[in-house]
Amino acid sequence: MAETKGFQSAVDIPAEKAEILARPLEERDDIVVCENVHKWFGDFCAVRDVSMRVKRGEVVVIFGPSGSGKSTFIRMINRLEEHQQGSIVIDGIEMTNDVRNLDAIRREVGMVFQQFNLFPHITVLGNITLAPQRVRHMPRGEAEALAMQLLERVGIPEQAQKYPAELSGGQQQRVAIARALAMQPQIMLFDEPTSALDPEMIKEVLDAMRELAATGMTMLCVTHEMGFAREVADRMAFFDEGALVELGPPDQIFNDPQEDRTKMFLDQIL
Amino acid sequence: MTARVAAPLPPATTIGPVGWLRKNLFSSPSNSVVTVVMAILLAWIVVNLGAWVVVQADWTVIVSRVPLYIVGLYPYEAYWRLTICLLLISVLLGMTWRAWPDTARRFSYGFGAIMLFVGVFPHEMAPVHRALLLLNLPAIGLGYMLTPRAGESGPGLLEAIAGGALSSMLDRAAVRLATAWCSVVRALLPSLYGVAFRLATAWCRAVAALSRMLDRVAIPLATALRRPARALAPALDRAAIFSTPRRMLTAVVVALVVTMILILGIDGVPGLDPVAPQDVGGLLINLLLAFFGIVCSLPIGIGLALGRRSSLPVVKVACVIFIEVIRGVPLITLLFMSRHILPLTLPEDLNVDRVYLAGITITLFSSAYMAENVRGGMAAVHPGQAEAASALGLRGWQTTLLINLPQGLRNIIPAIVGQFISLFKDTSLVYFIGMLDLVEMGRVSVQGNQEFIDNGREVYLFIALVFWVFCFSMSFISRRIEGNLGVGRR
Amino acid sequence: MTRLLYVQGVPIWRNVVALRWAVQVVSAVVVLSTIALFLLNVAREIEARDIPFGFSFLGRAAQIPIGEAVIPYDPSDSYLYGLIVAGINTIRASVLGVILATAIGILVGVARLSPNWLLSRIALFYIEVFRNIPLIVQLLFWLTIVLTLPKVAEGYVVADTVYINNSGIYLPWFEAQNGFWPWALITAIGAALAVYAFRRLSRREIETGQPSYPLLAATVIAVGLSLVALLILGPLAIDIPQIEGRFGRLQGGAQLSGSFMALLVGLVVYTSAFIAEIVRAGIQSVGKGQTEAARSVGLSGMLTLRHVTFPQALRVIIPPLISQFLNLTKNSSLAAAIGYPDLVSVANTMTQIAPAISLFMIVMVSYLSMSLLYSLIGNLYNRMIRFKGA
Amino acid sequence: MGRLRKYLRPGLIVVALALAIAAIAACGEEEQEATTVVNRLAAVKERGTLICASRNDVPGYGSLDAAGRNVGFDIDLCRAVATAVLGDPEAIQINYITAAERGPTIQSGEVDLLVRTVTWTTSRDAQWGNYVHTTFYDGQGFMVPRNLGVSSALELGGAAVCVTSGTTTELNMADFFRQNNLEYNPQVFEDTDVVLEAYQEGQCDVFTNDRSQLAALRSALPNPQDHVILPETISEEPLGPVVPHGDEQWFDIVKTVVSGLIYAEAYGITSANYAQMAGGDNVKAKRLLGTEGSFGQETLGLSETFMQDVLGAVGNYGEIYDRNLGPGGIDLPREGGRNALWANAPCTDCPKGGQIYAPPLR
Repeated sequence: MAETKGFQSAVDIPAEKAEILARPLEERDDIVVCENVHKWFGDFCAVRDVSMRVKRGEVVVIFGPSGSGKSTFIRMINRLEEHQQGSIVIDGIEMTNDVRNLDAIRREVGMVFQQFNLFPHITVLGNITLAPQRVRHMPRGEAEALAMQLLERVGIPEQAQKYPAELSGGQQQRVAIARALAMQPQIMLFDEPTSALDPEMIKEVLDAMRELAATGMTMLCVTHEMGFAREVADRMAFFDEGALVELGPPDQIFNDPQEDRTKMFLDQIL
Repeated sequence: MTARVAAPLPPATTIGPVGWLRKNLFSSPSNSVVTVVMAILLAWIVVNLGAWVVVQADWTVIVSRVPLYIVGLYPYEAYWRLTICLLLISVLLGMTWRAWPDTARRFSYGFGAIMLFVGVFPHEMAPVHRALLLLNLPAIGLGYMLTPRAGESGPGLLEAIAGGALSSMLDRAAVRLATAWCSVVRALLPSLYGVAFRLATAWCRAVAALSRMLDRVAIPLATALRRPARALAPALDRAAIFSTPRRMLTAVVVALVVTMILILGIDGVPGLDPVAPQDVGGLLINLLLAFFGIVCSLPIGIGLALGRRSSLPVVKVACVIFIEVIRGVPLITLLFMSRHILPLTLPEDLNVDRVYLAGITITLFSSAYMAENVRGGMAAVHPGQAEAASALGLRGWQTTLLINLPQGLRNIIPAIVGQFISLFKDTSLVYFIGMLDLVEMGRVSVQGNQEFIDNGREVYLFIALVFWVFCFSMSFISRRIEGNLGVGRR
Repeated sequence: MTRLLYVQGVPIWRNVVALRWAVQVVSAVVVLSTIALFLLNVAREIEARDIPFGFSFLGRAAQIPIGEAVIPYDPSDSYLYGLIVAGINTIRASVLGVILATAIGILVGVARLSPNWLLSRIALFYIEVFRNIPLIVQLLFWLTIVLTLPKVAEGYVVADTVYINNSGIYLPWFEAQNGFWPWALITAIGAALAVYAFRRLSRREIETGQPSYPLLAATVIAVGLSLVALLILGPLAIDIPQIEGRFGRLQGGAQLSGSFMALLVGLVVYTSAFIAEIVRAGIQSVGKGQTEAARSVGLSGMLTLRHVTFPQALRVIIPPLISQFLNLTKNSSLAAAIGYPDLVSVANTMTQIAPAISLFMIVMVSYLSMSLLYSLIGNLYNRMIRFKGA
Repeated sequence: MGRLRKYLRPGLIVVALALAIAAIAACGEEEQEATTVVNRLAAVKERGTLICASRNDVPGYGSLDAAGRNVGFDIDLCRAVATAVLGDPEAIQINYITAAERGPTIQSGEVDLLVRTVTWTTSRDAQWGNYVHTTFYDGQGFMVPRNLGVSSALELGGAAVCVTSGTTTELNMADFFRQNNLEYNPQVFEDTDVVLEAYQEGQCDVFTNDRSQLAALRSALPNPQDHVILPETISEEPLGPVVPHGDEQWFDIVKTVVSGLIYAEAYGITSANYAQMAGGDNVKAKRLLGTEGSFGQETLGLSETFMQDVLGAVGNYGEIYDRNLGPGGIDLPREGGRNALWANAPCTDCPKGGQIYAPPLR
């Protein structure tokens, strides 16, 4: 695939997976399989009966009013929240209470947060190399080379030796993306990555995400950047009151929403 | 619009008591082990301690000399003055209750309960003192009445003082008990069979019946009291005299001055014969020393803090030395030095009582810590404030006094309460200079009396309990203030 | 272009510089004269009332017994030496206290944050009980608890070498023999080598990603070298405590007396309650997002704690922790009440025959220098972390 | 290292201050101000209370009863002086002091009288204040559990010895063991109750204290007969009241009151019969009670009949002893010991063998 050179050069893809990625979307395997997932906080039902399958290399944008359970849903995909009913299978690994499964899944899944959550006490380079070195036991030179490569991809190699607090919000978020990619995940989760940013910084983060999508990375993004969604998403999912109300390609969602709630919400924000 | 489906109920194992147990106690195997070990440990401690307290311990040493522990050698004829001080405090408490309902209510309940207990407890006590103690309950109500409502009206006055609150409390407790138990039963239903099941439902029903019975008493009582209270409310609002913060502050200051006069007495006024400071002892002296230590150390501490921030090198160095020396040495060495050095610095014919020497030492000690608190509070004020003040044309000292200091002081209210707690604990060291505070009174009771020489443990446990009740209440208040002011988390 | 309001020049009473100087001088005079007056007054009174004062007594024989001493002491030794012995006792109690209180404080603070409700409640209970009772009461209480341990004759004996009873804990201890210094030298070299190996191997681990077990290697080097030397040189004899004499008292070994145990337990329990709160606040100050981020990049619980949570919490924890250490050291002066011969206790005994004011000045200066040491450590730490970014 | 210097500076200045004080004290001999002589009698009368330094933690000598009243032998001596000077046994204020505080307290003159089981030694007499009269002869001894089979203090080598801190007891013990080349393990506590508990629990084998206190504490133990007080007395401990230096009149007043108490016992004048004796025909009794002649009361500034008030308030020496140290108190034997009267007056030829003695009243 010609357009996969970007991030892929830093991340090796096993041959059989590259082969899968070469197929059209419909023929690829499901990398995320959620069946009837429920989650309660006390008596409050935050996510109710959500079933969703995501193909390898697919980009899904999740949107919906605040408090609709979309963040909770993607946080369940790497077990930052525990689901209470239903099943979640990531790349063939069932999410159970088994620690080994969980560790494997966490390595499969990278995440970018709204508040960046960079480690303030170590440098940008240290932030990126920490996990590869400690978890994957990657030699330092290799880890640093990888980090520099990733920083170059997100466009800020010159900031490597700085501390996170010395960077702008957009730069921090790009570091966060690089940090997540350093573990060579199969799936990337984005939890409103741009909503804590100033408008001019949003673009640089979205650009990084666009480029990442172009490499064939499986992405689940909670975002309200509808332009980005229209351009990049393969499918869009609308959440309301904890339920998955509508799931479909962007064209359908924007032009012909099946549900009234979706339409109403889109009318409000567009 | 699509009809919204009712939210599905969470699985039974994740809610109610069972869910709670699972989540909080048995969420993983290791967690379950910890729970079991801790529960066993706890049970062991409780059983042993309980057995000792109830069976083995001999509490005569406490019961036979309660007044000594509380007020020391304060003359019996003047006890009524102390009980009047207590009444004043009750009024202040009532005022606080009205102005700051959430926290002060609990204290009013607690304080009232203690007064009720002591007032009714069958031990040797003159009826007049009993009456004065019981009078504290209406006194709280009086304070409550004399203060305007803060926004929404809380429980009515009469309701509060005459049992309405009690009945509603009972009511709430019973309902809570019943629902809690019933939900346990419901959660366990599938796994309960036969006798166990019948037993559980029977118990469930019994609790519900009990709750209904309590309701039958409590609700009419509450409603009966609520009506006159509501009728009286407008009149009471008119009677509220502490209607502004300034008036409330005045009331507090007046009450404190009167308290002091009552405690120490005035020469020549009949009925107010002066009490030798030496004779003020027990818990009373701990409280007085700590309270006046804090109050008097506030201005000195502010002065020292300003001195430390000052640009005058001599003043600055002097303040730094004072603060660091005092903070760098243990209080008992300071107390010792005060016994030997302070009298030397005073005029020869001025024979200052050691109570005052201790007071001075504790105040100086506390002011060094206070200075650091104040400095910290002022440092936390945003520099923009001072810049804005300068831009308005205020001079340096005006900026400090009018802008930085007030904001800084507001920041340190929790710190001041914290310091009060530690100072209160530290006053237990005045035994070192021979004052009969609570701890020393305990030692003396044990040592000076052969029949009690084996009862040290009882005495120290009692003293620990008294200190604990005070310190814990203070830290509770402090946390509440912190929450209310939103300081402490920046 | 400038325009002066008053062309004649600045009158001295309006000159900012002059005013500032005047205030400086006046304040200097006021402060210094107050201090001088105070000192002169005290000096005159000391003179007038014949209050003994001076430091010449320090060289004379102290004559007082000191119950336990780390270095040998005899009543015929001088006051100065006696005070040094007592000072070492204070340091001994505070150093041990600081170490134990920190360890227990961290445990309780972490337990306070445990998801296990019971554990966290027990930790809360521990904190609220022990920090709200005056230390002196706690010490007296612990002493009575220590006294309820069995007597020496009926006490607990572990492996015939460790004795636990109401006189204290007796442990086997070492006695230096001939080869002690060579052995100490070899051990020191071993330790240096171990440090070197540790650094070298941890760097290797980072550089290559190969697991290199630095801690294991370092331990093996240090312990191994020391042990080999020990076997060859035989520098240490082990002194095992033994019951001797008609009173059945334990002799030899190292002793932690009953008073010392009560003091240590009291100090540790009291201070650890405060430290636990500091630790809890420190850990809570690290946002939840940090742990989530660490989890999402695949760090395990332990790794998260070590590389993300703890380094950040430490910055919040260390400054108040150091002030707790200082408090513990100062609080050890309450040993006087339970019979452990610390600095204050010994000085207090000495006042019977030596000038009290001089003695307590020495005591205060000693404590001051300890507190200066602590604030020095605190400031060094603050400097250290200031270099590392925000 | 600017920071370092900043934090060392306070320390340096403190040291400088200490040195300055030392220097001033060392060369302060040039100007000797005449100390104003305080007329203590006038001061006490004006104040209306007598301030005594005493204690509250030793049964028999000074303690608090359940009603919070100060009681004890030392307290009664204080009450006697208060009655003599002010006519009211309750016009006292007791300042509780620790053993270590006794010297500074009486030196500074902040109290009128020090009655706190204080041993009379030459250096204290020179430095602290004037010792008035020995009112109790004590000596330091050892108590051991009977089952140890110890019969002499010389067998105490290797023992753990419990002692209270801050007193001559501690020093005497050190002297004794050093003198006899005995190893021992001192266990020093501040409080008597803790010492007693340590002794009972076997933390120490021996309890050393003044013999009178040992006897008192022994009687408080569950089985007194299981403990023996060894025969050796290792020190001489004459106890008595002390007044501040610099006021001879006050010194004499206290001495006279104490003498009067002993004299009254010797002549059989008690709180029960003093009124009768005052009107009786015993000349010596009448002189003491102020109904005939004088023994110098008025020159001391006391009333003629002050001894009547004193006897009415606290009784004579023997009554005070019996109430606090004798059968009414901690039950120390008196007859045949040093604390018995020297003689039954006026019969100087029939000695009782004790050392309690008052000078003739003239």
